[in-house]
Amino acid sequence: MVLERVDPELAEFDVHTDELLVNMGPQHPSTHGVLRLVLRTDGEVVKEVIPHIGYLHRCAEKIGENLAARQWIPYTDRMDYLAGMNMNLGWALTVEKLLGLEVPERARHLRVLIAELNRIASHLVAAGTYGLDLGSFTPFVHCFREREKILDLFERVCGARLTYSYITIGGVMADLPRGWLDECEAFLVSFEPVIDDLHALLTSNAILIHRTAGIGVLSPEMAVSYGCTGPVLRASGVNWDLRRDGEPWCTRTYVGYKFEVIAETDGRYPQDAPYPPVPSAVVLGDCWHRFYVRMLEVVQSVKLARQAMDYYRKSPPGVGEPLRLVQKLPKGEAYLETEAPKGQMGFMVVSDGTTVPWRARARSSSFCNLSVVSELCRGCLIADVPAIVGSLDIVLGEIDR
Amino acid sequence: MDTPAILEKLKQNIGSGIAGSNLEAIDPWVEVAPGALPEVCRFLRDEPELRFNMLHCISGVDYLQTDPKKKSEWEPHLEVVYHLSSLVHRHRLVLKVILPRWKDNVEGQLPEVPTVSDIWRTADWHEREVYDLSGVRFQGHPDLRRILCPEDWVGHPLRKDYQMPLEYHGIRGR
Amino acid sequence: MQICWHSFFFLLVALVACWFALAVVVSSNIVRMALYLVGCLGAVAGLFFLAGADFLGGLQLMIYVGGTLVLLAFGVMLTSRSQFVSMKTGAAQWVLAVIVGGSLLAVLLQGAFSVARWAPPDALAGDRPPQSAPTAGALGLGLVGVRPDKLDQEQERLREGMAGYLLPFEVISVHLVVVLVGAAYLARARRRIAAATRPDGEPPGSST
Amino acid sequence: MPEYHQYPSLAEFVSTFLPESWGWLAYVLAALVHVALLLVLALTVAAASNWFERKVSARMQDRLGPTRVGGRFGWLQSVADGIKLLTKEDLIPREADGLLFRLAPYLSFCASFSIYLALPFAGGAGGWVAQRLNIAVFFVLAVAGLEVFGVILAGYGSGSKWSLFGAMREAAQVVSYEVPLALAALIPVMVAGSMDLVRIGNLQKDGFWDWLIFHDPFTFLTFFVYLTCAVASVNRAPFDLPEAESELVAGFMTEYSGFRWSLFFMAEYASMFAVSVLAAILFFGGWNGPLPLAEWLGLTQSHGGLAAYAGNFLGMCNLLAKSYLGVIVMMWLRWTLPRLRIDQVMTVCLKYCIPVAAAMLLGAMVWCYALPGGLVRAVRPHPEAAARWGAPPVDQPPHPPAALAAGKGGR
Repeated sequence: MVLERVDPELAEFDVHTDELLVNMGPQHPSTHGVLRLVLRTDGEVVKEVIPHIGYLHRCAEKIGENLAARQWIPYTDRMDYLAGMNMNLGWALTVEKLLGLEVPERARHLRVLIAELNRIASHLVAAGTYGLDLGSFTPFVHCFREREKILDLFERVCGARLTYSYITIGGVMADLPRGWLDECEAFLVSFEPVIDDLHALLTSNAILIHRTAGIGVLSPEMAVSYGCTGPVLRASGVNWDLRRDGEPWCTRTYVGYKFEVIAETDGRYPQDAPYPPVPSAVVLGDCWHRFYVRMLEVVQSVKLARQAMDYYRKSPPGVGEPLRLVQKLPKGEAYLETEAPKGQMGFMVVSDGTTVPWRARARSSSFCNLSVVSELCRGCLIADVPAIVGSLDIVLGEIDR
Repeated sequence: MDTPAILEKLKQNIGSGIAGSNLEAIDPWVEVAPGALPEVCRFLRDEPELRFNMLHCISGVDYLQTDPKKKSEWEPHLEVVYHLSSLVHRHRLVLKVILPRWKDNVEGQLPEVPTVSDIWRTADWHEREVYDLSGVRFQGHPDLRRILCPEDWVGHPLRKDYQMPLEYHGIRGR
Repeated sequence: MQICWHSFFFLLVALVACWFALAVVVSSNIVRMALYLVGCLGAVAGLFFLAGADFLGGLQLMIYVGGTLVLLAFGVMLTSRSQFVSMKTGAAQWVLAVIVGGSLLAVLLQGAFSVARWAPPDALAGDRPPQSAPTAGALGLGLVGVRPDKLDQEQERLREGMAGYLLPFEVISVHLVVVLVGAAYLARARRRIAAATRPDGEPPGSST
Repeated sequence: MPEYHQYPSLAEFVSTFLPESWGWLAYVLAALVHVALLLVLALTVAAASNWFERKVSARMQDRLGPTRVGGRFGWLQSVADGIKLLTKEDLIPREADGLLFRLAPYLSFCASFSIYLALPFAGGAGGWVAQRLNIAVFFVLAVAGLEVFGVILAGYGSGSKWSLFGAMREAAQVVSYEVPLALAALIPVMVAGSMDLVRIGNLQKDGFWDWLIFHDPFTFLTFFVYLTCAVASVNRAPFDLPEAESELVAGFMTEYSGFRWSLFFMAEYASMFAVSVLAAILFFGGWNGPLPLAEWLGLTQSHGGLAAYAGNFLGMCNLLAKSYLGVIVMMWLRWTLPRLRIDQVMTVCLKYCIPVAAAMLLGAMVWCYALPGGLVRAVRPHPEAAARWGAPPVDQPPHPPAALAAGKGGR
């Protein structure tokens, strides 16, 4: 048999190990929550990934049609349970947009302070579990120790550690307790060195760079086309942050605050001076960038929290009183997206003039971020799947609603 | 570019597609005929001045007043709402497609809307969710199956006249 | 009654090796066969240790049991889909196997028992010079270049550097490795004519 | 050369108490004593490492670790774990292959335990070693390769897809890391001129400057190659693919629980300690301390009886301290570094470890030819040591094969 020069595409290797259908989840340690990934693998190479969601579906939107607008707040902070405050803020702003309700100055600054602290907590969970996905346990413990401090602060503010229902329509439930601001200041001061430790442990770690550089590369066009938002979109180089470029109703909360949007412009990130530079092996839009964007956003959030505390001290007293349950909503509909830690969390409220909204719709950021996973994981190795899913930082409560 | 200007531009290029609009609403929206939806969307995305490159969300809203005591301002219909925005020009637009609750009013026949999943990839999952929860069939969708409810679930929960099933695989419903 | 413990342990280990070898033949589960093979070769390594050849015993453990059988277990596990795992051998094959096996066993036994006196090795080596002792020592030394059978060579210079066989031996083994790798690669690349260009309608992929 | 005070070996000592014809019983008893001592050592190392790993990881994660079980420092934590593991029900999955599933842990533990037979724990007359082998290093490397069988059979025996994946990765990794490990272990053997660990240990008996790691820059680098390959062949730290929780749940150990799981656990710690002892002897002068304290205190062999015994005991403490330092380094690596992917593990082995080890071998060879005395000797030639390094090996192991000796003598 004469084997003439054959075009490599045609020459098919006959050593095909039979393709294995492997189930990763829904009770798998590395899928964040009840996500089931069916992997079609050929040996170690993943041919195709089919995500199955819906294991945590409670149909919160149907319940929204039978409750007064303010009574749905507790349902919103169970969607992204790692950033409850940002969810409450999203729904509160949407209904205020429908009502055209103004919020007093002190409440606005308080909202920025609490939302940014919750963003730090959510990014800490993302960084910690990402270290866990790649095998190093120690950063996970350091991240959760810092997050505990933030949860203690929240517990003193609203009594809850995870599901707060603190930010409501018309302002916030209650003002800060005495001495809270000094404790918050003390936390921020003690938090800076921990960021450097995390960078030392994870970002500049050669093995982590090898495990994440060039893996799961998401091009800007694909990111926009799949509707990815937040750190996932910014890591692909799209300079878009709703706190600066959003609707007036969303940017109104952040008027007067100076901060940087973390997106790579020609090879450098804004204000990344003290932190490790971008290594050469990484490609724009890969897992490493998504991780690094979150680490820099935490620094911006610390700056924002400090500015919010100063504004709060200077603002007149009075944090506004929550909407009365019997207040009728004007007929019409309003849709608003706010910058949640995981991406843009959109809420739509349609009302027919009664106190109960006709339709309450929640658009989840992780829902769109997760839809990219089958595109990113095609042809990677099995060990890369948790790395990619971890870098997208998804929460199943938010996806399944 | 605000919504009236966008509406003007749309009317010039695809006059037939636009079936109405409401510019006074909090989020001004434009109503599009179901048949012309893909053409309008492709124009909105590819037109240089418009460049609506991000589809934020597709939602299904069911307008049917089930409570006899209350009078209903709307005659029963189904709306599919598209929220678009352009990251380039930073403007927003809301498209609406008004559909009868059942296809030519036959109980159980889901209304039809052409898919836009080939224009924006995010529509793929959003349309599956609207099909799953609100009961709208999207023609040309690559893989239209339920996304949140179990595959063999009966009925579409977000419809106003939805009745929770008595039992599901032995689990008591009502 | 003085028990010669040396031969006792030798017989014990030999029996273990034989039992494992038999188990390999009799067992039907292919993975258990691999396990019994490990036991058999391990017992042979034990024999080498008993015979005082530590290096050879270590060699056997490292090369055969640690290397070859790991790859064998690899191969067995990768290909053993459920229907291949347990193989039944028909009655006819048993009869044939017994005949062939039995005749080979007879020849080996005859060869083994023709040795004059079966005694412990050190008693044998003490009193006679190496070249007349029927051991493989001379051959081994020859391999390395020391020729005990040519000790009476006149020239001093020649006796030192006899041509050993070690270098050619190594060259051949490296050559063998290269050939095997090449064969493995060639066997994998199989020409597949695209469906469109098959004039006589033969299904693609059948031409090997 | 200090003459070795010839002690009767344990077997001869025991046989003096037995009637003449019962000589064989002495050997059996001596063997039992050796195995018992080594088993005690292996199990206490496993128990101590279990407790110590919790404490080390706790300290690195800013927490306390066990503090309540048995006193303030949680001493009895490993005993508590042992009891829990013994009482826990070890079940066998339905589609598992009974024989393989039960046999795998024992196979794995025996392979990693039998390394201890050839490891000497003190120098002196014949060395404190269970079985002094002339080919000790070779025997250790051969037996270390057998541990992979336990894992392969466990992976296949458990019958589940995940454990098969784990077993595949483990086997591929350990088999491919044996090559650079052997190469790295070959270099000190070549420099010392013998595979007999007791001889290698005794060669390094002056101060730390006489250790093989400082013998020349090549052996210095070889130690780090050896450390990498040892960590990989023991499946620890960045190379612990098989039980990569994030992907394969628990690799081949997924279906195991109770006593069988603890056997795998002990096998891992036993082989970790064994590899560290080997590293200590090959590179860090085994039982000789940084400063020749035994020499100064007069506890060497030539001073006879009790002093020699005390010297040996001090040597053993030295060796245990050094090897436990190696175990600590492995623990330290585990709690800081993330895990490598399977293809990166293979690349490190084939593209980095093997070429570097080969280069070190070449370098060390050239170095020994050029400067036989070693780095320090090259700078400050010390007559007595140069003689020792250059001279042919003096004290032969007890029973050289007579045939070969006679033949060589004839020339």
